[in-house]
Amino acid sequence: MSRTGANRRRLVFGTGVIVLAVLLPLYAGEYTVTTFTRIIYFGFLALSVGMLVGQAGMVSLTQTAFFGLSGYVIGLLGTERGMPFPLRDLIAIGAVLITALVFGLIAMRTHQIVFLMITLAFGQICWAFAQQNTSLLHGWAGIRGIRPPTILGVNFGRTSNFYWAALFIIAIGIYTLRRLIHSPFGLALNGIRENPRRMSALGYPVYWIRVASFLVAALYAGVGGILAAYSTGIVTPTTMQLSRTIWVLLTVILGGASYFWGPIVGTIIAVWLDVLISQGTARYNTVIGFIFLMTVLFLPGGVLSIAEFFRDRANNPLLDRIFRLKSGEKNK
Amino acid sequence: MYTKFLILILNGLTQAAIFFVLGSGLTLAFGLMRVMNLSHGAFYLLGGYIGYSVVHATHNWPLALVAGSLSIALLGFLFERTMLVRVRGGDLPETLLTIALSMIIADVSLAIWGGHPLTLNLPAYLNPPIRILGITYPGFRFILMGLSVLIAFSLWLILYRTKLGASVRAGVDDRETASALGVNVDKIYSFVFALSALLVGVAGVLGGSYLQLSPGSDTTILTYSLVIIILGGMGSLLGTVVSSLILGQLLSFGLAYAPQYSYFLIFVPMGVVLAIRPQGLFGRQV
Amino acid sequence: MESVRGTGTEEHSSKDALVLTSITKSFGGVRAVSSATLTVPVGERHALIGPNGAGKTTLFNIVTGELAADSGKIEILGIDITRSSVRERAKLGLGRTYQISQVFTNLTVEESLFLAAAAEQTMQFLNPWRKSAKVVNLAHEAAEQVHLTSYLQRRVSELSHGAQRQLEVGMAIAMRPRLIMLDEPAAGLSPFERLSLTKLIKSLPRSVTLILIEHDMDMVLDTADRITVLQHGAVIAEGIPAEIRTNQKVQEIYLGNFYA
Amino acid sequence: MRSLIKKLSVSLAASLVILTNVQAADDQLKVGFISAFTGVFSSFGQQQKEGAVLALEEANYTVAGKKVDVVYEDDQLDNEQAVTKAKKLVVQDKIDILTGLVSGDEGLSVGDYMKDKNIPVIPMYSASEDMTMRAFYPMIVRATWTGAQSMDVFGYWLAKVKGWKKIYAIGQDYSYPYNQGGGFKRGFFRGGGTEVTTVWHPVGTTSDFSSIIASIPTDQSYNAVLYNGSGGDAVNFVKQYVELGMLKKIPLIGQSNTFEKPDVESMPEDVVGSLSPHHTADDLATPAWTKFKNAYQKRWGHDPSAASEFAYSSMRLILRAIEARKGDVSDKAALVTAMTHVDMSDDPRGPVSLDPQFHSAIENVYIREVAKDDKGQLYNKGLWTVKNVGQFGPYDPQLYLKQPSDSGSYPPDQRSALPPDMLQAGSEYQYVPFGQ
Amino acid sequence: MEVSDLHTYYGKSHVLQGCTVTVEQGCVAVLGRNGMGKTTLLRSVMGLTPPRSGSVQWRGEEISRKKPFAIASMGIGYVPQGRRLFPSLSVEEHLTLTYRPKRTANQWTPQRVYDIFPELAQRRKLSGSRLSGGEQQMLAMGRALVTNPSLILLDEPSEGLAPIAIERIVETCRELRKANISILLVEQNIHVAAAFAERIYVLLSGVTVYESGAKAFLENPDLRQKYLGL
Repeated sequence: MSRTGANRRRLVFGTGVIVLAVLLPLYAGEYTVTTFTRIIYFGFLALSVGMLVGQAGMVSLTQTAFFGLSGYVIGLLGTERGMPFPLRDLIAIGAVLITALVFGLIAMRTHQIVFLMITLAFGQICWAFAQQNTSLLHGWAGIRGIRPPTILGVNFGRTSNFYWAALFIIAIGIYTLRRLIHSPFGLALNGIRENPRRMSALGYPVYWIRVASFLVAALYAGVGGILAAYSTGIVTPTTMQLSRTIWVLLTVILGGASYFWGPIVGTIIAVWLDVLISQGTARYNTVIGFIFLMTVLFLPGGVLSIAEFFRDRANNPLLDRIFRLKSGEKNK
Repeated sequence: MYTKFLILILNGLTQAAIFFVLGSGLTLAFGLMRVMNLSHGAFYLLGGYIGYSVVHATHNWPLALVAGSLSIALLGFLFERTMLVRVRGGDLPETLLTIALSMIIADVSLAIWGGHPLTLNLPAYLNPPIRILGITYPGFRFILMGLSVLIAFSLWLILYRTKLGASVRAGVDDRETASALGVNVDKIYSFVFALSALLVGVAGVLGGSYLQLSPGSDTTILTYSLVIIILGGMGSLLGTVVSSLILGQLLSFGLAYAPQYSYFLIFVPMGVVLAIRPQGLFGRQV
Repeated sequence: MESVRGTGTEEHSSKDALVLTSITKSFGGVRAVSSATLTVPVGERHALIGPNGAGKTTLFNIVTGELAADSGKIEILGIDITRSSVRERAKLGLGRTYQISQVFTNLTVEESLFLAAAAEQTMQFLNPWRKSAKVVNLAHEAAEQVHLTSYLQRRVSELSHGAQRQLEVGMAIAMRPRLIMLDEPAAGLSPFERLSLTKLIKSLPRSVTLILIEHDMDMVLDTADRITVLQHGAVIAEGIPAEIRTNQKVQEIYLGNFYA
Repeated sequence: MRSLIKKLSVSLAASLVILTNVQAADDQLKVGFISAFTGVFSSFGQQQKEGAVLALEEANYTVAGKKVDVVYEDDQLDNEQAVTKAKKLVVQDKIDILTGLVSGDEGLSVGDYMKDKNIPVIPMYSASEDMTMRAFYPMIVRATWTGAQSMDVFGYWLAKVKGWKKIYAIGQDYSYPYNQGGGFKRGFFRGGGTEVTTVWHPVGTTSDFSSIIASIPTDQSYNAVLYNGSGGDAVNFVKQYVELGMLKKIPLIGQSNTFEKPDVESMPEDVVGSLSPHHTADDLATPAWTKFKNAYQKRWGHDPSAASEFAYSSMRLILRAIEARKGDVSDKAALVTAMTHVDMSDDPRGPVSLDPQFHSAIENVYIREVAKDDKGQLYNKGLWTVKNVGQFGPYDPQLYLKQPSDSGSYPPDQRSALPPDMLQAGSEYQYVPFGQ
Repeated sequence: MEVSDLHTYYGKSHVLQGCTVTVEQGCVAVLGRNGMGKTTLLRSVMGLTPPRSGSVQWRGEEISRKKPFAIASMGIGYVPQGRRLFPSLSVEEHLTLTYRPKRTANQWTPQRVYDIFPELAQRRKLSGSRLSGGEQQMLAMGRALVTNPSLILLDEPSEGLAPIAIERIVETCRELRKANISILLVEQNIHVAAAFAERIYVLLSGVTVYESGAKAFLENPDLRQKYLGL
């Protein structure tokens, strides 16, 4: 297979997908459009988790807290205090970044399973606060009535308009993330994933690079959270609860944590599974749990590794490596 | 004022008792296997439910305790043998497997036992109102405390006074060398995981008797368990004792003085400890 | 190897690349390094030898900052770095290799070398790394020096042990260090690979100071200007190769016949 | 990359196939049913479904020659999920009517989303009064209750008839207990009570209430402790209240759901005699209730509860309105008007009529006490009936609507802090002995 | 024991590339410089790093696919490089943990270990990690001995030890020889090897390149120079 041939095919497919995605509201039902909007905002969240897991080798369970946090800020400032469109959104992003900085400074002192635990704890702290604070965040009830803005006469409250806006934003997000991952920064992140010890011996500020990556990931989760708040119109503590966090992590694994497109593919599959299975049976949690169980056992590299498997029969060590997060493997 | 304080402290101790039973199993399994068993909460719920069914059918509470805990031990054992063993050594897949399992257990329990809150009925002889120091306090809560001390003591005996316990500790220290010296680490793993499940099954029956069981309590219980072992230091039995005592009192007094923030409060010591000493109060560096 | 990391030698005008003053380090009850004192002038090729467990690697780790000494003082190029972080030391131009390869298993050779060469660059967030032509060139130069040019696109995990050792050295070189510390670079290399490694070491410009831990005495004798012998964490002899070769004590503990 | 694209297009195509076949046929009606079938309040969701199914089965799932198709969605009592599911029902299933809804916030959230959808929303158990007051819009028809409705009657009775002055209230921290507590305070203060000390605790995360219970001052002459919560929390609270010997010191009373079946069956016998108000009582002996109870018993094997009755009654209302419209559901406004005119005088819980302005129920309130039946099961025994209570109770609607929405901090704990005109509402409740 | 044509990988790196060693009665030493795969050889035999191909025969039985604990229970004792004691076990627990009684007159019991290493007896209750280097090595050997093995794998026992401690170890090994326990020794210090080994193998880049009687090798400086660079 010649390289240019592959490239051309890739171009054709890529263009095809983009065209299909952009034209979606024109040929698909409203519910499909809504579901794809959902895929987009969860996609942001999955990209956030996926970047940390796949590129930096850090399994963070705080990301949904950032996702919820930005929604809360929008609700508090916009819906309840009437702050206008770009300002409240920028403040939401700012709040997410500041929180991520504080959490990151603490969490980045740890590694692997301890990091997982500490981020889980951070996530639970945010959730518990939202759940129990009734004076500001209305506890369990959350904040409702969040509406997308009308900009230059375009009403983003309309499903299709909002979809296009979200699609545009995630396109930028994906492009930027791709650039980032292929930049020296991204490479350094991979280096830290592979061997943090060597990276500091080479003179890299390992700690700060990890903190920076945490901020970037939080930014993605935050943007996703804003889109989600606008799309659902409501933000509640469940937005950041543990089961959501876990669902996202499983989604990333389902798609393939080590692939750039893994989180997106995983989200597409998982959201549709959710939609389809919950129609078919009341026991959809059992079915989804079972699917995840099987994925972890028999397809640890995720759905995208199927293709890899056929292309390269020899096992790809990267899958293994990222997936297993070898804890403290001794050097001898 | 004085009676209120006394009751609050007793409540804290009761909480601590159940916390210890919850945390000890999890921390043991983590210490040895590095498995963060996130189906711990679901095990709790299932153990309690099974106990409930037994009490319902036989009106025999002790039997329920045995049945609930043993069946969870068996479940844990089978899960370890058939699933966990396939992804041994990978922190993440092990954790994910337990998550998936917990989703399934919680959902299946819902299908079987429905959504009502259920309580295991205690026979009167197990829950006599006890009057001490001028207050009435449910007798079962004292039994709970006693049971938890008993469990702590037995665990200590097993771990520090038997060859089995020595194998477990050797496995925690250096599983490779232990196995090269003839310790069947796989067997030890299954044993510890089953023991951990047994303990949480006990906790489920106890919790289901003095509180209640309802869908959704699995995540609450899981969170409690995680906070207990993170605070105490993962893998440390002593740490679990200390953190259970701290959290028990904190929860008890928190509920009395700031009920709206009681649940949030239990994260505070954990956050502080994590920031200063990421391995927990009594944990070893991981 | 024209360019050398750092802004110029005049800034650090010390004539000694490394000065260790009574470094001591214990693990538990075991004293791994005891009161080791060592001076390596700029440009020297200095070898550290001694039996296994003599504390050579520990000493290396103390110099690079991965371990903190219990007491003693470390200076690189006249700057006291006893309290500096690993990274600060690297920034001063300290490059090292590891006894057990510390490589980026799932990166390619090119990426690994790029990372080594780019360490001092300011982090770029959105430019593709391949476009940093200058750094990529440095990486390629380093690859050539360690004979890995044809492996540039290969994943490190696919390399043989020998090639990974070469990459270790390559990464240290790509950093353009002023002081390079090699920890048993020849471990696990075939005789042929050893020869080419020796050649590589000899070809390093004299502006770079080199400290070497090695068991291969051929290589040590061939490359080192001076040799320090460690035993039980203490320096027991120091001198030019000829002296060491004939030193009675060294003969006994290292080459010789204390156990017959 | 290539495989990714393939997968993308396959999943896209699949979704299209799935999603194009949902357009309802002409002879079919679609009813969306959102409830909590999992999570803390799943028992209420389950009862709701049972009640609704009973009504549907009695009608054989047909009305005016059209088949009724009900799409059930589980929102796990998560308001965000509720909105997502509502969205799905509206855009994908193209429902004609939305019903279900257990909790107050769930109702408000879904109501907020449905506002501009021109689809009737029939909340079954969601009781937050704002839905039919401050957040009302004409597509909402609530033939069941508001949180304050029964509690105002209850509070007034306790103060006026029993002469109680001080109550210690512990409640779950969300909108439905706010509303129940609000109604209680208004009635209690109006009847002459002076103080309702209120403590809130978070929903579902507190399992050991003994510390909260220990904080109740036993020496400050509180007439009773009101547990203003329901579900698992209520079972826990009551059990521990009894175990700590508090019942001997201060009587326990409940809000409408505290002692509801089946939860009361898990409570210790000591609570016999505890008072609570609701729009049903387990020992109602009217022919309508008996018929319903027997049918329900037969179909589900256990007794109905208020939640199942409300669902049954709401579903019947929907069916009857469609019947009245001869199966035409295209004109939603007309359908809603038909609903408000449906005759509900034969409702199992007693005659119900709808307030034409706010589409809320005017119905009986029963004051009940927990009692033990001959099988040893606990149930709620009716004591007093107050007929024709509307959502504004005795107050002038204008005055009522001027007050802030009930919240954790409003109405105040002290009688003296309540606006005087609220204390001087015109009409009095007529307490009729139960069964007359 | 017969190890033939063993190939072992760490990930993709091919560490043992056809290693063949035979241990009959007696002591066999495997020499080689660092990084040549000596430790890997022992790990492969023990099943800790299972070989990808080749065979390990123990008393005629193939054991290369067995798990470490199974191999250990077949009478092979293992003294890992760097001792690797269990920090949370006391000296006594180390010995009782691995003690496997054998119905013979001269079986190894914890008591017998204390007899030959009296310094361990004094420190019974101490954690393994608080011993000196020499004592640690003694304990590591002791805990292998109480499994009553017929063959002991010794990985660099002299590493980091003072000469006096090395002497103790060497003496012990000589004792073992007398007690009919075979030893497969991996060493860098050829003098330790020379002290009691009967046969010598030299490992170069994962391949056994030389084999001879111990004397022949040690007395020939050219050979030493050639294979060990000494």
